[in-house]
This record gives sequence, C-alpha cells and structure tokens, in this order.
Amino acid sequence: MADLLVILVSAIFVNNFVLARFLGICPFLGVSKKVETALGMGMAVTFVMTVATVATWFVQYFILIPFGIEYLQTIAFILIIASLVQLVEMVIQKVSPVLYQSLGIFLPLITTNCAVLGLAVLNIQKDYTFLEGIVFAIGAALGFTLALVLFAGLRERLELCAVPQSFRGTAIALVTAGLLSLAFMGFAGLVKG
Amino acid sequence: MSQQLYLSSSPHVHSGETTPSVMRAVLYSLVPACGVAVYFFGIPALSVLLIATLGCLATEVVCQRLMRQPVTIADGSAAITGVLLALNLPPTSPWWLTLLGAVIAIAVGKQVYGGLGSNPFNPALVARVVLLISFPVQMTTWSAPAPLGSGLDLVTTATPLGEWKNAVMLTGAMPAEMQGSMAGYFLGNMPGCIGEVSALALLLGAGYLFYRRILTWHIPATYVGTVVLLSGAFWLINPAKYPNPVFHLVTGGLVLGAFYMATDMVTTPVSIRGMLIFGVGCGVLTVLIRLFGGYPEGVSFAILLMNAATPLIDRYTKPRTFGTARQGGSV
Amino acid sequence: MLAAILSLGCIGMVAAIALGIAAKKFAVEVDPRELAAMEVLPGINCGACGFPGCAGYAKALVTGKAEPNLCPPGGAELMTKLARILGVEAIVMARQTAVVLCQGDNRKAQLKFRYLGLEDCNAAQRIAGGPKACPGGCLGLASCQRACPFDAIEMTADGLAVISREKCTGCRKCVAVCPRDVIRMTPYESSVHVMCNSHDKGAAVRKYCQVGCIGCHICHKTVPEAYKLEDFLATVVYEQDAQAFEAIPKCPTKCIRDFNEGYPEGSTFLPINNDKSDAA
Amino acid sequence: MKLRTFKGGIHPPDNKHWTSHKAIEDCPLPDELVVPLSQHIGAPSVACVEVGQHVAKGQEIGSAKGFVSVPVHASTSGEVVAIENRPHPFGTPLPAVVIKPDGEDSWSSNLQFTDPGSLTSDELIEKVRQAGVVGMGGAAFPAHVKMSPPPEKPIHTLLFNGVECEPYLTSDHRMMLEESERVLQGVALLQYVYGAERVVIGIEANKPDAIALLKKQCADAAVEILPLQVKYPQGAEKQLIFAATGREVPSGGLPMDVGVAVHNVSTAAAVTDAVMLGRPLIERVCTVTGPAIKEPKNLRIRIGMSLSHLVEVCGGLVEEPGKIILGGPMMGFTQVGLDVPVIRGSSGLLLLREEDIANSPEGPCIRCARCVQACPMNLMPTTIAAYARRDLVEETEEYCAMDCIECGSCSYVCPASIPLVQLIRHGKAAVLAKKRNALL
Repeated sequence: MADLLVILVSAIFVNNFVLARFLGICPFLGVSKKVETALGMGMAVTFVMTVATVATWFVQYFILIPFGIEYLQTIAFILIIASLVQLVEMVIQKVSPVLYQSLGIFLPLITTNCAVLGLAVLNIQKDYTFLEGIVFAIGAALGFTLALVLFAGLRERLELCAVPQSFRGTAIALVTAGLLSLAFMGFAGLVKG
Repeated sequence: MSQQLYLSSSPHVHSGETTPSVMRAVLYSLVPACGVAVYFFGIPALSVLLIATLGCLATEVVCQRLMRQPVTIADGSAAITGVLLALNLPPTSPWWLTLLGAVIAIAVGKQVYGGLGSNPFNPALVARVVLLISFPVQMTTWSAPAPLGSGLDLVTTATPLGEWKNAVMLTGAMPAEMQGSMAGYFLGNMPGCIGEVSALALLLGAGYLFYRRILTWHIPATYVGTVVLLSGAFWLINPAKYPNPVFHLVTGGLVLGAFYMATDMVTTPVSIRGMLIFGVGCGVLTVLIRLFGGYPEGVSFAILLMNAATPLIDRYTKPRTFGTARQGGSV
Repeated sequence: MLAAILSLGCIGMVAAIALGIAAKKFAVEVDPRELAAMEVLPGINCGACGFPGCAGYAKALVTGKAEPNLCPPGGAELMTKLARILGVEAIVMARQTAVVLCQGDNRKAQLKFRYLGLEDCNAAQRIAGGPKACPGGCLGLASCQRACPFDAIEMTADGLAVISREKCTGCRKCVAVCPRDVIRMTPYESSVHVMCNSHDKGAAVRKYCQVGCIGCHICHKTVPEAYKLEDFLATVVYEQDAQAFEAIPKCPTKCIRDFNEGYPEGSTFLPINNDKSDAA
Repeated sequence: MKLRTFKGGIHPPDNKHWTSHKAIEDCPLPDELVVPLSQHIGAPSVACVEVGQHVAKGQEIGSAKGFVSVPVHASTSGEVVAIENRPHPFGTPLPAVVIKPDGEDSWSSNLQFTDPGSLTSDELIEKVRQAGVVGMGGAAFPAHVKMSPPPEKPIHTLLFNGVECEPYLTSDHRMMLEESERVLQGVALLQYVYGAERVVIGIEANKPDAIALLKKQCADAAVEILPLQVKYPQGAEKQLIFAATGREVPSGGLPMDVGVAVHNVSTAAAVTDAVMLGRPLIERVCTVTGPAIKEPKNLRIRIGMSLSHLVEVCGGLVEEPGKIILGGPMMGFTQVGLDVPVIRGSSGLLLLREEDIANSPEGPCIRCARCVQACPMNLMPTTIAAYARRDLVEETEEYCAMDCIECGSCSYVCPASIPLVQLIRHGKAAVLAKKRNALL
C-alpha cells in the first residue's frame, strides 16, 4: 500500500511527466490557453493513459514476451496507443461536441504523444505489477493535468498582462514553463521515485 | 478660463498612497534586517547587498531601454527585488554570482513579462532558485557569523537546517547537539543567508509595514501558523527525529519568506480567502520539503509553487458579491 | 519472425475492427460544404456578417440562413468562392471603405476642457460629452484603432484617426465603436469627402475649428448634383460624385479632401495615384 | 458598543469642519435663473410656458412626461425670457426655461395649506408628484415612484438617510439641526404612506449634535435614531440598509425586495412642504465649499441659480479653480464651467485648486488588493477593470460588474492610480450594450 502511495506521489510531483521528465510538451503548450480546456485535455489524457497502460501491459506480458519479440515493443505500443486515441476522439466527438471543439486538433496529438508512449515504456522498464502500473498511469496523468491546469491559469493571467510584443504567445509560455519546472524541482528527493 | 479646467470621472480625491510610496515603505522596513546582516557578516554582506541592488536597477534600465519603454526604476520595485535577492544569498557569494542573480531576477523574472505587476513568480526567488540549482556549491557555502569588531574571519560551516538534515540523512535522528541556541538563532547569531539570520530584525520591519497597512496578517499568519502546527505534529510523533516548531520558526528563511517573499503583492492572490489558502499551501509545502525533501530549506520552492497556483486560487476564491446568495443559504 | 508478423498483424486487425465499429456507431454528420466554407473564410471572427464568428457564418451559409455576400473582409473574391462552394449565383457587394470625416486634430480644433482619465473615446464621451469643443469631431483617443482587426487605422501625432483606404476591408467595427459617429462607410470608388461632422452653425464652427464645414453652400453651387447641405453641413452625394473634385479648391476652410491626392495632415498613409484628369 | 456598519469601505478625510458649524444662509436672488427641464432620473419635463409670459413663484413651467417624471416649477416670480438649450450639470447643453426675476418673489395663488389628516395616501403621493419632489441625496429619482411600491412588496422598514458620508458636504447635517421639525414632519407623513412598522433615521456618528437633537425630539415618537460608524460609503443605499437591518438587497434588486424604503432626510423636508403647504421643490440647501472658495457656506439656494452666483455669495474665488464638482468629491460630477445652474440633486458645490487634484500618472496594477478590501459590494475591482479595458464583455459580467455602485472607494485607495471606476463604468456600458443587442 505504501509502495503504491510512493509511486503515485512520485509520478505526480517529484517526477512530474511534463515538468521533470519533459514528456508531452506539445499538448502542454498547445492546450493550455484556457483552464477549462486544460481540464478537458487532462481528463482525456488521464483516460487514454490508463487504458493504454492496461492494453500495453497485456500486450507486453501476454504477446511480446511469450513470443520473444520484445524488440517490437515500440512499434506495437504506438499501434495500440494510436488506435485508442482514435477511438477516444470519435467517442468525444459524438458525446461532447463542445469538448471536441475546444480540444480541436490536439486530440490527435495524443496519438503520437510521447507522454503516453513514455508511460507505457517506463511502466515495463520499472517492472511494475499490473496494479502498480495502473497507479503509476493515474499518477502520471494527474501530474500532467496538474501541470497543465497550473500552466493554463498562469497563461490566462498573462493574457491580461502587458507582455512585450516580442515575447507574446509561445515565447513567454516557454519561459513560464521553465520557471514552473524550476519550482517543481523543490520536490526533488521528496520520495525516492 | 474653462479650457483650463480639469474634468474627469469620479472620484476626485485620492488617498495619496502611490506605488512608489508603498515600495519606499517596504525598503525602509528592510533596513533593520540589512543592518543586522552587515553587523554579523561584515563587508561581504554589504557588498552583496550593494551589488544585488545596483545590478537589479541597472538591469531594469537596460531592459526598458531595449524595449523602448519608459524607465521606471524610480518606483522602487527593482530596488526591493535587489535587496530581497541579496537577503536570499549567502554572505560569501562571489560578486559574479550576485550580479548574475540580479540580471536573472529582473530580466527573466520580471521584464520579459512586461515589468511591474505582470510577473507571475517572485523575481528574487526565481533568481535564487536558478542560482541554487545552477551553482549548488557557491549557494550552499555558509559561514558562521563574525560580528563586526570581533576580529573573527568568516568560517565555513553548515546552517542549522543543513546540520539537522545531514544528521537525519546519516543517522536517521536529530544531531545530539546543535551549535547554536534558539535565542541566538532568533537574534541572528547563526549561519545562513544574509536576510535569514535575524528573525527579530525582520519582525521589526514587518511591524512597520503592518502599521502602514501595507502588510495584512492573512498570509504571514497562516503561513507561520501552518508551519507551527504541521511541524509540531511531526515533533510530537517523533521528537527524536524531527525538530520542534520553534526551531523551524527561528532558523532558515521562514520569517523572511512569510513576511516579505510570500507577501509580495504582485505574485499572491487578491481575495482574503485566496490569501489564506496561499499561506496554508506555503506552510504545508515548506514543512514537507524541509522534513522529507532533498533540499534542507523549502521556503523558496514552496512560495514559487504557490505563486504558480495563484491564478487558479484567484479564480476559485472570488469573494461573494454583496446581495448574492451564500453557498447553500439564502441572502 | 513468423511470430512477430503474426502477432503484430493480429494486434493491427483487432485495432482496425474496433475502430471500424466505432466509426459506424459514433459517426457524426458534418456537411462537407461547411468545412469548405470554413476553409475559405478569413477566420478573423470580426462579426461583420452578423453571425458569431466565421464558424457561425459557415453554418448559416449551408443551412441557407445567410447569403454569401455578407463578409466584407473577404471581398468579392471570397464571395465567388463561397458561391461556388454553395452552388448559387453570387450577388457581388460593392466594396466599401470607412472614412473619418474630420480633420480637426488637437492643433486645428479647440478643446472644451482638460480631460483626465481613461484613454478611450467612449469613456471620454461620458464626461460632459468629451473634451473636444466640436460635438462631432474625432476625439483622438484611438478607440477605433484598437477595434480595427486589420491595423488599418493610425493616429496622427496631433490626435486624429486616419483610415487607410487600402487596408480597410469595410468590416464596420470602427463605425460601431466610435461614440461620435464621425466614421462613415463610403463607396471605395469615391475618394472625395467633406471632412466635417459638425452640424453647428458656421459661426460656431469657426470658433472651435479651423478646418470645419461652415455651411457656406459654395461646393453645392459649384457642383450642385455632387453636394447636399443639411443642418449647416455639406456632404458628398456619393451616387453622383464624378465631378465632386471641382469644388475642392473653392472650399474656404479647405474642408473637402480627395484621398487620391493625399491623406489628412500628419498621416503616413500614401494615396494610390490614379490620375483623375484622364478620367475627366 | 460597536456602531453598526457594513464590510469594506474607506476613511477619506471628511473636511466637513469648514462648513459643519455654519448656519444655513439664504442666497439672494440673481438677475437670471436658468431652470433646466431635466433635473431627475426619467423622462425630461416639457416646457408649458411661453417666452414673455409672467410666471409666479412655484408655478409649473415644465410638465411631467410619463410616470417616472416630475414637473418643474418656477423658482421665483418673473418673466420667462427664453426657452433654449443652456449649459447643464450633465455636461452638454439641455433645454431650460430662463426666468428674469421681478424682485417680488411672490408665491403662486394656487398653492394652499392642506391638513394632511384629510388626505388618503394616494392623494398624498399625488401631491408629492405635483410638487416635483425627487431624491435629494444626489440621484434625483422621483419620490412618488419610490412611494408607490407594488402591493406584493410591502414595506416594513422605512429608513431615512442622514448619513452624509461624502467628504466636505454638510447640507443634510445642517438640515437636521436647523429644520428638524420639517424633517420629522416628513418622516411622519412618509410613515403614514408606507404603513411601515419600523422607522429609522441613520446618522453617521460624526454628527453627535444632530443625533442628540433628533433623539430628544423623537423621544416619544416611534422613530429610532441610529448612529452609524463613520465610514465611506455608509450612506450608499444598500450599505445603509445592511447596517440598519442586517439584510442585503439582492443583486440587481431594489430596497423594496427586502421590505425597505430609503429616503434622504432633505427629501422628507421637501415632502412636508409639498403636502402641508402645497409648495413645490424650488429650493434646497447646498454646501458651497472647497479650497478654492473664500468663505465656504451652507446656502439655501433656488433651483436654477448659476454656480458663479453661488461662488460670488461665498466671497468669490481664492484662485482659479482646477476642478468644479457638483456633489461630493467621491461621486460628484465635474463641470465645464461656472455658468451651469444648480438643480434639485445638487447637494454641494466643491471647488478644488489645481494643486488639490489627484493627478498622478496611471501605473500598472501591483495586485495589492486594496480595492478588493475597500469594495463595499465585495467585488474584485481590479479584475473587472482589467477585463473591461480589454472589452472582454463576458468576463466583465461574470465578475459582477453590474453590481458596482460606483462609490469610488477602489479608485481612492488604488496606489497605481488606475481609473477603476471609470473602467468599470466602461465595462458596464459594454455589458448593457451586449444585452440590448441580444434582445434585438
């Protein structure tokens, strides 16, 4: 139980996927202009990450390892993740057109999102059990959502600030992301993750 | 005649308190802390203070010139950043480190965001954290105080918090005997950053700011209160391992952080509820990082992290408008 | 090798089938014409068409609630494109351009008082009708400039808004924001305008503005069909203004301006020279 | 005991010592009176006299147009010399009746004494309407409209506003001291109209003499004199109701939604004149004050006197004024010149020198939260202002811009000198415009 907690806290704060591992930067910058869409994106990523972890865990231990073809891990995982994201996209488009519109082109971005692939690969590398894997996935997704929402809040505030012309948009977003990442380094060593 | 008349929207009178007057008051309030620092650490502390302040002012001028904006160093905000940065550096920090910190604070921490009022993070803390991560050796070389006239040289040693952390890391328990006494820590007789040393001097300055109504109690009280409660809880659970709350209060940068860094108006929430949440958040993070994190001191990180959360806090702590229903109740 | 091919193939098949089923089950109908219309629309969401943004206009187009000639920024070119997408005949709208009918900058026109406060025309207008003595003149606090999505408006050093004829797309945002109604939509072909918006009597206008229309009728007498006078203010009759330029040198206050000859004083915009004498 | 008040607010220097001890003086008649036809909230009146006609003091010269409107009366007897657009306190010239006094100052013969006991409450309200009584605190809302709440909103508390929280102004203070009988008579009449159970006169604690006097005179009557904490804007309607009853007028609602009606003490005196003597509202007390005035005074002035006349009566100017303000310094309106006439809502004339004008350049918001803590409506002025400046209408509305009472507390405390009130007004106008467009 304590192990699971350590995995969770580590994935959310200490080794935050975006701010410490620097994975998933594309949606981090792309879908963080508004807090609402950031939350929506966080949900979508949480869902995709959890499902992808389950799927890739099974594929790894019931197909790749038994057949001795671990070297195909990357390509197999990409295939699975891509199909899953497509599925999620279709469901969202039907169920919540508003969310679909605000997530816009960024949903397909999860398809090739290194955060999701990275999670699946790390999960195998760390030899997590099925349950640990799921907790790790949820932690990673929550960490991603936390970073995204914090960042969206900051960017919403920057909209009202007199940012110099040359720094507007992505430039100031990247500076802010860097500073946010610095702040998250305070968590370093909090738990051995 | 009428063409000389002024017309404007109401109100037509003003309190007279202006941004420069607020900033000046903050600067005055820092005088005792700077004085104590110079007393304990001598000329090195004075030179850090001067380099940081002048560096910040110069950077501000350069940035604003480059961006063809009016130069606003007269408002005093850059000077405050400089002094606060110096108070967050070790007295032995080399001149280039201090200067680099000043440039980072103003250029990256403030001016890229559009100057005063726009920066989401406390500029002085941004600089301190950048330096701490980039130059860990220089930033963690502490020296024991050598009061002016005592004839002592600055001798390298560890801060009380560092002393404790090392002991816990190595033995899993408190060091048998700390080098200083609680009263000594309170007055400033301990190794540490320039501004961390004397809680008393800082409180004197804060008292002046309370008197001028520039500080409100909300953030400092909740910050310090949370640290006391949380560290007290850990102390009660295991007094052999965890230091008592008083130790937390008088060592490290807690007083400096709670009264000067966490109350920087620009980077903290504007609603009362938001301020309370901010203070509690800072307190929790500080204790967690101090007791369990890799760094001995967590104040800077805690405040920066809460700075990052400030827009969200502001968003969700909108005060209840007069005449609208309380949550779960009627007007 | 075989295992690798087979297992990957299987994974792929399962994924493909799942996606296929989902595509059927969660299919969402989108009119392809709507997407095509979105493609060609400018995407600046100026609202000049009267619908909420370009997407709203695209939706209205395919549902037959709107004609394809409602987008001033897109101009005639866009209209034909939209018409082709929708498969209807295009009714081309004449290009219109916005003009600030005032040349009374802070040196030429008097102020009533010194205004302290927000640099915004609407805010200033609420303080005793604005600092400019002339009730119709340009206040020069740049509200129209901020409203313009095309960067077509500049403020001169002496506080007068000037609109570029070339950059203006006719979206009317400036017209909507101006509290003094001094910006008017005019046919693009007409380059001659009476640069005044004051309906006060000539004597009053003379008091507060060096370049205002004093209602002297000289322009009307020179080219009767091209000018009309109402409430002591001459305006160009844009339907029949071919000879309007003949009155320019006769105007005693130099209030009539041909934008093909030059923009008001202080403007950095340059006229596009199409020689009038040939046409005449 | 801690005095009752509201949350938020500010403590500007009240500067009332210049006039608070000075008895009300009658202002002599000038050579010309300019009586504007729009002096109240609602439809302007329409002139019902002709140029050249002789009018008696108190004769109707402009008739009401619609329910939310009141007639306008001649402030003295004399000849109508013009009906034309004249400078007006609202800023732009508006229609006015110009009267040349004949010096007789004789009342119209139609006006007569009535015994209020013989009147029904509807007749009483009609008398108030005919007399053109409006709220005299500054807003000038027709009193008869306020006095006719719909039957489903009964009024149980009648509140009189003797707070006068605006700095400099002392006209209500002097009214309560010198004309307490007229005021209390009006209080009784209004209580009769509303049938209210509780009657309260709220007075800020900085007028102990007025509190003591009214307490003495009301010793046997069921009128409660409520001293209130000295704080601006204690006299704002919603804040006064909260202090007196503990109830909050709902957002977007009116005092009657919480069963309260509020009138100014000077309005009560005007009601007495209207009902008992049949005399219309043609004069009021106005505090003429400020550093640019030689001899600040409380003057009983006739509607239509020009500001320059008032200044003359007060000994003239110390130096050229930098700002001319009708009303108090927190919510009053600046004027384009001294040729403007006083109207029914003019409670004070304040002349500031150029050096008294708050004119520091606007700086960036440092998020000091003073405005948030000062706002009596519990809003976030700086946030609303930031959205309003960028014309983000939805966000402006979401942060409750429409609840702003424009009291000016936020602008007063802002160290960056941001014109917060002006920005919020700007935002409110944008929200209203959007709502209008949505209806079309």
